[in-house]
Amino acid sequence: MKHYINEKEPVLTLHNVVKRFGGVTAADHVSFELYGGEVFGLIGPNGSGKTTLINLITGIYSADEGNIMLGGKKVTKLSTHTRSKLGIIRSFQHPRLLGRCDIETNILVGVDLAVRRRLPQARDYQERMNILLETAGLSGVNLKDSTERLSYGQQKMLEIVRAMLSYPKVLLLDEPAAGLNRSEMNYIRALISMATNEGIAVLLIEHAMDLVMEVCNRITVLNFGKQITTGLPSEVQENTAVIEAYLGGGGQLAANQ
Amino acid sequence: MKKAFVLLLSSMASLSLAACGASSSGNAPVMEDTKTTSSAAAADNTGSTTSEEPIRIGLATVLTGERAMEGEYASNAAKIITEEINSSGGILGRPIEIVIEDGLGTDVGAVNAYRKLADDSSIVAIVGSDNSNDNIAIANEAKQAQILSTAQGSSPTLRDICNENPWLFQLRACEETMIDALIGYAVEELGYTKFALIHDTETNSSDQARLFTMALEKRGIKPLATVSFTTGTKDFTSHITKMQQVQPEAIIGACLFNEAAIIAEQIRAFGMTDMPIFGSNAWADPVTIGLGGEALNGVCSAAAWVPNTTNEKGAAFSQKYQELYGHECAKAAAQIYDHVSIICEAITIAGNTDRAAIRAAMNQITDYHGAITIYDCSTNGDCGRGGLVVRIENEVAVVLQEIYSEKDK
Amino acid sequence: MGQIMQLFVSGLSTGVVYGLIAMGMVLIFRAVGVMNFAQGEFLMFGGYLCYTFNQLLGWNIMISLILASVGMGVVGVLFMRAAYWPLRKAQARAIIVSAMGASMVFKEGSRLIWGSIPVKVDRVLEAPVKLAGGGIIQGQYLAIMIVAAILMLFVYLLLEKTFVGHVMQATAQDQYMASMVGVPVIFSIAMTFALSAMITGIGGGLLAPLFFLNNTMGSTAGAKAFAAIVIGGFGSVQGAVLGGLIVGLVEVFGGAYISTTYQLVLIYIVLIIVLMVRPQGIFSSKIQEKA
Amino acid sequence: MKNKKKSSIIVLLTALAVFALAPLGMGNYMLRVLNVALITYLCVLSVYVLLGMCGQNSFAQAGLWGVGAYMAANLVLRAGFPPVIALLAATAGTALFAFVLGFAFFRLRQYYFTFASVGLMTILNGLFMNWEPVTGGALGMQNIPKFSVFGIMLESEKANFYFILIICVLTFVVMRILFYSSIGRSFMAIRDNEIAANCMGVNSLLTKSIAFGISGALCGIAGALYAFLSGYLSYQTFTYQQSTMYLIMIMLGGTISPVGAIIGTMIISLLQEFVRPLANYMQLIYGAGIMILMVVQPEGILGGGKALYETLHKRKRTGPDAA
Repeated sequence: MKHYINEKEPVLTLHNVVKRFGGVTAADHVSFELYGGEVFGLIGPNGSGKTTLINLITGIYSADEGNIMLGGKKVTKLSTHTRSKLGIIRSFQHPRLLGRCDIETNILVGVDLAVRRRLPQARDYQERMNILLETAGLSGVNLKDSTERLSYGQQKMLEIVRAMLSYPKVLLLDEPAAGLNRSEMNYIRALISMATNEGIAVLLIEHAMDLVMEVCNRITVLNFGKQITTGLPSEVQENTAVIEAYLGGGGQLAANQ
Repeated sequence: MKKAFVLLLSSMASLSLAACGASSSGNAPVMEDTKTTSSAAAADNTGSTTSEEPIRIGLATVLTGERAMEGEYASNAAKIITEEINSSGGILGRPIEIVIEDGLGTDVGAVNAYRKLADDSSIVAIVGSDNSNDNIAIANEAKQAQILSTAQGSSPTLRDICNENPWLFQLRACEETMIDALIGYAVEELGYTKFALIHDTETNSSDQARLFTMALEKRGIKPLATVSFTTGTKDFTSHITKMQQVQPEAIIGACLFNEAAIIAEQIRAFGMTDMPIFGSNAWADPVTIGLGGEALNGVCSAAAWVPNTTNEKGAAFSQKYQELYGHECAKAAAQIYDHVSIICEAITIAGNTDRAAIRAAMNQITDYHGAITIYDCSTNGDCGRGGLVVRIENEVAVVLQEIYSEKDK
Repeated sequence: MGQIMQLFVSGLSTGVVYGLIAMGMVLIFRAVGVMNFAQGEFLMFGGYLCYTFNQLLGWNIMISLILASVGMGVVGVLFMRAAYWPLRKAQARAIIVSAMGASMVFKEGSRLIWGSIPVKVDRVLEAPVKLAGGGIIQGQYLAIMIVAAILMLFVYLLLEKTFVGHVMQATAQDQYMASMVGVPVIFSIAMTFALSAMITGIGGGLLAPLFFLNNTMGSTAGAKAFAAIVIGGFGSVQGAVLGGLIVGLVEVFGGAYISTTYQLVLIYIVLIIVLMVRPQGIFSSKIQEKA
Repeated sequence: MKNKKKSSIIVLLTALAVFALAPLGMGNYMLRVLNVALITYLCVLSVYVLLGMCGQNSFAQAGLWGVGAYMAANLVLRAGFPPVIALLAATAGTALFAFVLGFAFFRLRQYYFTFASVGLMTILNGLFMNWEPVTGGALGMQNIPKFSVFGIMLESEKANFYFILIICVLTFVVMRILFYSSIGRSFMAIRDNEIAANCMGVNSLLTKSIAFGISGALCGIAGALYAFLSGYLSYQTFTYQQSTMYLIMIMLGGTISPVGAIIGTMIISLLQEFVRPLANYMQLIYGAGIMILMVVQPEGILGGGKALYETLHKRKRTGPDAA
């Protein structure tokens, strides 16, 4: 297990972020920092506001209060596409690829973003693409095939490959392992470790607790939009409030133990 | 995969093009499809006395779409005139046949219909549609195809176009004289001086509105208010209130059938039951009277045609139409009757069916008495020499005076 | 003052007409999520049915209206079966195109049956009525207002208070869920189309003496009803009716004070402005977009 | 792979050759039908860019077509520019017009945009009909000269055919390039999922406006070509009904490729001429035909062909396994 370096400047900072939908507060003064090269776990029962938080970070929702900073730059008011051009890239719970296009086109969308980000290495994507495809277990596919030919897990993997091709600073993964089998889960592990090795800050939402406990450096637990606790995986596991929240929410944590 | 599409495409293209090529070769004396088209007109040929090959005259009208009414009248009239000519021995000893094509009511459609007729070498002349836009659209086509073509539009712009175009004849009175006569009647005989003008912005109506204004100006009068609307307007409250504000003695209307009826009804409904109305030719059309009913009583109009016309030939045609089709004959039908008759006259004068000869013969027709009026084709534009000033009484258009003027040469 | 009153009265009365057509459109939109591009043709066809009973067969106008409405119910179901149902799982634009094809069939079919010369039917109320405020309203418009009010009440009661209405509502909200809980979706959608066609068909019969009947009547009235829906908000029946009133008022006052030539243009400028400011329409609440 | 590409190019070229040789035996009438069909193809291609690639459905395309046509006519008749300049300027002008309007209209999403485009179409048609100083009012604009370049006047219908065909082929090629470009991928990303596209750095407002601008350029060039070809413009041509025809054409052809636009345009344009002998019944049959085709083939002829091909292909591939 790798350890993040505490002295570094955080890549992404959330400061007292609040989002309300009518009477429901989906994010209630959430604050945390993400450091380059670390995997930050975001867990909590269903409906606790995890995906909302990703939507807030990417700008799909705008925060009612609080600030989101990317490397010292305030991005709270910026639009989604501007934030992604600054390096905040995400995957979706259900893959959202260009369904009617071939795999190559989908990959090129990630390259396009790198080009738009004016990264010097953007156009030499071939080698990186091959490495990524291999890491994701997609090296066997025909790039001219339609994405509809891919399995659900492969589509999810392709989405992460696409994101990685744009050289993100922050990679937000929304339940990458959901619906995947054991062997596919290993590809996710490999992809995440490739990201952290490159110094990318990874935010991971996941229900598969063994994966979370294994890859995350730190974890924050959300319930009803509030952070119950933040800390090392071992600390979180022992936190009584967390266990209570999860038992209330179906006792998944206990079940996974 | 792509190959399959492209194959499909190319085979389709070649197939369809081959088919077009075949159907448009135009060398065959009788084309398969136009025969079907004209079967409606040809069906009435039973009384024909000759077994010779028919002389074919094209009729580009509008059978489908928004302006289909024109085509209904035109096809009916075409049947009557075909039957009439063929039963009296035909032209040059040959029967006539009218080939109808649908112009769809669009410029592109009008040109396509026209070209289809002009490309068929067995067609000797083409009757154009009752719409200035269509007529203008085909003006250059006529020049290119070198075939005698007639225009039913009454716009002064069209007159000028025809005068510059050797192949296009405006077999219609350009409404200048008629509108002038109507305004003369309103001002000089009835003594009105305060007018409000309401008009459609559609081609014919806006032209008519211009002519109304000109005719008033000639008598030193300016309309107190001019309001315009677009075809399809159903509520005229704002137009009528605008006109009411200037307190006119009479209202002048230039528009099409539906709108004329609606305007009349709304003017009456707003309490102006006795307001005199002077309208363009559509106001006295049987279609308008059928819709507007008693609201139209008292309307005076400069009409090219009314069913109980004082013209002898016209009255006979009108009666025949009514008997055959059960509704009153409108201008659109009478015009086709006259157009075909004049073309036949030209063919008779020419003595053969050569396109150029027929066109040359046209200029010799200087005093043709048609169902609508007298025609003078010595120049191409403004061949119809007159019309009628009518007044609607008890839902019938009654002729007040006949208008006729010599052509300026 | 009297003049403004008159404009107001006229605006409201034509507005009700647009609202009535719009109401029929909204019912279908809510049920299947696609604007019916042949709705104007329902209006025209209903008018012609009414003409057949009233003028060709010589029956009383009220009876003709009711018969025309029943006839339109059948037409609505047939239309739904032919143009919508086979495409219910296809993209919305496929449904739009098939409705456009159907619209051509309606227009040209009517022309072949009833001819292209415009006709009219009897009025329900003949004489113009003088109002207290100084305006005059044509009797027929008054009749339309009354009928529209009755129809609105009827639709409201049907949707909110009856079992059939609840079934229709449930289907409109979620076809899949409705089928899961045992609602016969085809029946429910057929009912919606029938109801919509009936309302619009009555509208056609009532409008025939005012707008006159020919096969293009539907397109002109449909264009304004469309504007009414967009302006009012196409989620709700009330929104459509109120939108219709706004269109009517914009038309009359815009004509009186801005330009009579550009009346239709003005309506569509208002439509675009409303879309820019409140895309969901004036009388609909905002739907939270799902990420 | 390479072999496949080669053969498809050969087939395309054959199709082109058929097209190019076709007019040799044709009369003026059929040539005009083909010319207008080719011009219509450019407009349908504009719908392909907007709807097929970018997922935005616009009913204003015939209006943009009109903007291009009137612009070209005004530049030639009133400002006295040579036709080439007018053609280019009308293309650029319409593109700019659409691009700028796009910024206002694409604040609206999905069918809200479609509704606004219906409004734009109505407004444009109202202007074509009534704005006399610019459009000549209802009477329209006449005597627009034929297209000429380097002193060569395209007088005959056949010369015009080849000229328009060349422009169509060029635009087709440009569309293929667009399809495989980064901007084309942005269009398709928006079509398939707008939010996901935003998350991949695609600015939807700008991208959609560009798509509208490109569609405007296509309509503008088509409008200018039409103005030079017909010599006469009136409001009767640039109507909402015309816009709906474009949608019908692309839907029948299939929205997945510009080839669909060709198929749809040719079928509908030629069908209209082939059903002519039916005279009175022509539009009825035509409407019924559109409805039936759509019901039978909701993905268009191309979509249906693709599905058929894939089924056959799959059967072939899985065949041995199953046995």
